[in-house]
Amino acid sequence: MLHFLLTVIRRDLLLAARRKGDWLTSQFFFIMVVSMFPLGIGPEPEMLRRVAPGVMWVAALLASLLSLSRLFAEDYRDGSLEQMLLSPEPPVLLALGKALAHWLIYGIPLLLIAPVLGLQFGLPADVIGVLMLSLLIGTPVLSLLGGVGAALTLGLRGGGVLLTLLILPLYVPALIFGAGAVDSALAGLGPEANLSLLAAFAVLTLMVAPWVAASALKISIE
Amino acid sequence: MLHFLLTVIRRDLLLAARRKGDWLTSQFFFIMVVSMFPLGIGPEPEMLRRVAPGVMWVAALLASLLSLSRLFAEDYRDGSLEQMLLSPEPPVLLALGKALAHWLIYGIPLLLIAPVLGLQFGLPADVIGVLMLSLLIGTPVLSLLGGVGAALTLGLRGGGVLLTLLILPLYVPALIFGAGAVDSALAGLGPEANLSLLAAFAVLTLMVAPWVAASALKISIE
Amino acid sequence: MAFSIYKYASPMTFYGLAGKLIPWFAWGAGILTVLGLYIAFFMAPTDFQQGEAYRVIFIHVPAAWMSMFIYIIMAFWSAVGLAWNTRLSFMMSRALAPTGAVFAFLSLWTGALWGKPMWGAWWVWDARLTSSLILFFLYVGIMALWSAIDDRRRSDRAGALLILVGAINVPIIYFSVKWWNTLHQGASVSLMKSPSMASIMLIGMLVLAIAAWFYAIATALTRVRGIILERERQTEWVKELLEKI
Amino acid sequence: MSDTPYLSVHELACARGERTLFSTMNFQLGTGQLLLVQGGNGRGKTSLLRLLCGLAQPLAGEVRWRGQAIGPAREEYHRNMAYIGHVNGIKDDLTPMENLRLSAALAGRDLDEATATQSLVKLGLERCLDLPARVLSFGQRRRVTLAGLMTAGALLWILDEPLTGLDIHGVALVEGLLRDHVTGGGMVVMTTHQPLSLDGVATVPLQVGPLLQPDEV
Amino acid sequence: MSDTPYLSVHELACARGERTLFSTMNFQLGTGQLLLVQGGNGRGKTSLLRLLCGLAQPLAGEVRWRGQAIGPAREEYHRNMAYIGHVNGIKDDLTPMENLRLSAALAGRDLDEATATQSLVKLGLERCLDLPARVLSFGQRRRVTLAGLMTAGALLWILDEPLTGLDIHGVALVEGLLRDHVTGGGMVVMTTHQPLSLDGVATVPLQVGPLLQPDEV
Ligand code: HEM
Ligand SMILES: Nc1ncnc2c1ncn2[C@@H]1O[C@H](COP(=O)(O)OP(=O)(O)OP(=O)(O)O)[C@@H](O)[C@H]1O
Ligand SMILES: Nc1ncnc2c1ncn2[C@@H]1O[C@H](COP(=O)(O)OP(=O)(O)OP(=O)(O)O)[C@@H](O)[C@H]1O
Ligand SMILES: [Mg+2]
Ligand SMILES: [Mg+2]
Repeated sequence: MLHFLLTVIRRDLLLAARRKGDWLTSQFFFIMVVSMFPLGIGPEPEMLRRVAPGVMWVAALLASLLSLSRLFAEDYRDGSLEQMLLSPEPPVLLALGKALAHWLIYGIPLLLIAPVLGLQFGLPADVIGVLMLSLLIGTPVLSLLGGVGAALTLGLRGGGVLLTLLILPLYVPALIFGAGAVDSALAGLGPEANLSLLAAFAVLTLMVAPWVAASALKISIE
Repeated sequence: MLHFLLTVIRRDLLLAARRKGDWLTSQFFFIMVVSMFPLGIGPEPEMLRRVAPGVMWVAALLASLLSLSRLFAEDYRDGSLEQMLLSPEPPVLLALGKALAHWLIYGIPLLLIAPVLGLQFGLPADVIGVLMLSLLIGTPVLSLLGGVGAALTLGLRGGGVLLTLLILPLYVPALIFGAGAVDSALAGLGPEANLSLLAAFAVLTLMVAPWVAASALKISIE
Repeated sequence: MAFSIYKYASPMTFYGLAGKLIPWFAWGAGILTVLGLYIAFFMAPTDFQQGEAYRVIFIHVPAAWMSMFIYIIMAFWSAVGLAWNTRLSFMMSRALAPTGAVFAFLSLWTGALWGKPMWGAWWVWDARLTSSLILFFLYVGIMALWSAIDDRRRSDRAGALLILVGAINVPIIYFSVKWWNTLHQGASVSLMKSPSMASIMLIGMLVLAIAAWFYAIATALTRVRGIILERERQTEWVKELLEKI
Repeated sequence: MSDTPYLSVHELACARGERTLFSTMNFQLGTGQLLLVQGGNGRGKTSLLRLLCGLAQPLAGEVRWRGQAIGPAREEYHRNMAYIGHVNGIKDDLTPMENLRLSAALAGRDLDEATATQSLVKLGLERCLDLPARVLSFGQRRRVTLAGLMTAGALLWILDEPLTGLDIHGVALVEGLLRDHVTGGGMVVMTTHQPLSLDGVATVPLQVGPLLQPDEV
Repeated sequence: MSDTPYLSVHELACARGERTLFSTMNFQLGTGQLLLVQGGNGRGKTSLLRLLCGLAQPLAGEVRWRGQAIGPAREEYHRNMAYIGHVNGIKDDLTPMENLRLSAALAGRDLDEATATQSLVKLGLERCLDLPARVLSFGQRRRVTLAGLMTAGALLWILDEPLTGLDIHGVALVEGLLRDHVTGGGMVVMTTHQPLSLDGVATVPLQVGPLLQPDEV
């Protein structure tokens, strides 16, 4: 059981390591989306500080969406997903493992980049702490829910965008609580309420999403 | 010549029509990205009006990017790109046709949705006019430049994100002039300067991009 | 005569039953709508705060209710379908979705119309409005997913999964006014407390709500008949039926 | 015990789209037997094989492993089964060796380096050990998949046109593998459109779909 | 004029990665001839065929069409040539008929409905005319590609394992097509690992890569 889960994760990490460019570019996407806003919005510091939490969270969400559309797609196309579903281990572990690997590869680096970008937007240090904490709790949610969407849209025409359509609504609570936490920290209020709602949402997702994703995979592969 | 160009365009329109969902969902992506910002940023109308041009332009850019990563990818995978390159007509027409089809499919609808979203953000009517004009001139640029990126990253692992990395910097002028035009209209200044710069950029792109994309295609397919 | 639920769970019998029910619900919906609109526009008094604009409520509230109810019913049918693999339940949730989407859209649209005079803006990003928008997106997403999958089995089951996952949004809409401080009105109709509205207004709203129910049932039944015919066109009874026409 | 019915199929039916590909199919397969699924293009061979694997669900009927439906017996069944489909199921970015190691790890098997190398060499891939699968030729990629089959140590092989793209030596090699596996007490369900010479192997033919009509020949 | 050298190859060399697959290859092909490219898996047959098409550039040497390098003569050459690779080149979302019409339109040819239907029916796809190619079986998809070849009306066919996935009737059909094309004054360059019976066709064999070493047999 645990062995299988770890193997799935290790496998995806290995594959990501082989596609050297890929891994980094997803992070670059994040940086770019965030950096483009000041270009579109204009350079006033006060305004930038105010929009920073929202922009960073939306960018994180888009960056994760973008990479998610490939979560199962390649394995599906080259037949290795089929092979993994034929393993004696339960598919829910497969779905969980893929989502966790996605988080390790695409979520964690966001966490590390976020503070730098936060500084660029003039966020104070304690707010940056809250930002990181909110991303730490929130990004697994993105990977887990995204796994459901990726499994549902597997092999469909236009899967990537359909995925967005299906998953963005489900992401909204994470966005609201996550950006809300940073916002309230910025406004000098405590971020605890929002953070604990976010954490509750994360726990709920962790318990439900892998099962749904596994069923979706089985349905999609038929 | 013209016949070939039209056939390429018709072909892509037909394929888009077959993937019913795909076409619509790309537009929904645009709507959603735009709609998510207020969730992250907070609901104050004055603030939202100020960030609206930037947000809409960035969203248009992302929506086009997302669909661009599939511009040649599917044709490459199923071998039909090879077949098209083996047609007696010059590949530059192929590249041009694909980019134009992309614009017709994904660019034009954005134009039509933009006013509605502009209303949601409380933009006045004349500013919405400028927004549409800027998108009308700007979206072909996105499709043409995106074609270059899509051709360069064809078949590379992680192409979609690499594409972003290559293309976003090229998009920046369009973003600056486009959002700038709307911004100055919003501030009561004339948008003409920005719009004419945008138009010049569009003409330049139209003349150069298809050639580059065609060479990139030939290299990528080897 | 013993009533058997299993009998009516077969598409063939259900097709006939639905055919008999549709006229009743359709006429009911028509009559109640006329009645409700009469109450709304001629009997209900002008509101002392909001003037005439408040009359949007008669459409807004039933539409908002229905958009949520229909989603819950779809979720129910989806769960049944996934659990027992009953063909009819997937057809039911498919037949309901467009109506639900229409009501969701109507609630957004009327809300926006109302917002302009009340809040001075077509749209604000508060929790209820946003979650209602998400509900609409969910409807659209579900229908997009269905139409993107050709294989009927796969499309039914994938759609059902998505519906179930999205069901969490409904309580969020409902309780959003309680959980967050918002511009939007809190619940004024509740089973627990006595209503805080003028009773004629309440009656008008309820009549229109029932009309909306009837309309939803009638359209869903009509659609489900179409779906049954399409899906069972291989079977003998449909072939016979089509020959008769 | 050459006829213990390990794998049995009861009243199986399969439909794709509007078409019923086959119905009321019944057969049994015991150790030491090879089931050769036959039928022209589009008759439903692949569909049948996917039902047998448990990748697809039948319209009616049941596939059983040692008398138990493969749904409940999934774990037991998949531990004893290996499947090769029309697509290879290997990762383009990994070398043949890494591919073998990975599939072994996912199936919970141990695979020592020597065995893996040996089977790759046996399949004529000695020159490609360090190349990513992406650059291999069509036939070489098929050979990597077959090397995976060799190292899987499964009792039941389900093979969908394993000879696609193989040259004559490759075909001879696969014939050898099949012969060894079946005579050693294994079971095979396979399809192919190419002639096979499997002397001494207990071969059970199974025709899928309607027999060819004269105008189709 | 059965030996006008339409297609000729001069001192062609091809390298993939570190390996030189072949060098100083020379041959000529005239009308009414079939060039059968032979060699085991991974010897470079596909690589050669892609060079011949102009899809890849040679390391050294030149491919000529009527005496002119195919670079400058590209338009003329591609008008007279049709290529089938390992992948089918058909769109999954379109029906077989639409696929044919589309490739004709892209090549600037007219294709009337009747001819198209006829060639699809000839390839045994009469039941699949309205299905998207996605749901077709492996062999049926290959047949769609071959129907495209039939309607292309090209002088030179370059075929990379056209028999992949075809059943015996399919193979016989392709043999018939080849025979008709070549005896009718066409040219074919093709590879296959399966035995072909092409009596009465002027077949020129070409071995790619080193001959098999004894230990590889
Ligand atoms: C697009 C904007 C709007 C949306 C999406 C929306 C959504 C909803 C929803 C979902 C409900 C039903 C909730 C429930 O009964 O528990 C509802 C009820 C209601 N809405 Fe709106 N609304 C919008 C705008 C407005 C506006 C502008 C007003 C008036 C100022 C308004 C006043 C009401 C009232 C009075 C109710 C009934 C509450 C009750 O009695 O329970 N809404 N709305
Ligand atoms: N949605 C659908 N509607 C109608 N027919 C379908 C649909 N999906 C699949 N089919 C048909 O079902 C059959 C699937 O056959 P399958 O792939 O099992 O064939 P096969 O025997 O493996 O053929 P091959 O030898 O070519 O691999 C094909 O004839 C295909 O046309
Ligand atoms: N980057 C590379 N480095 C080393 N070798 C490579 C590289 N790319 C390709 N090759 C080798 O070049 C050969 C390509 O062969 P090609 O695809 O032309 O073979 P083929 O004769 O068509 O084989 P098949 O019968 O299997 O289709 C393979 O042996 C492959 O291993
Ligand atoms: Mg098959
Ligand atoms: Mg080859």
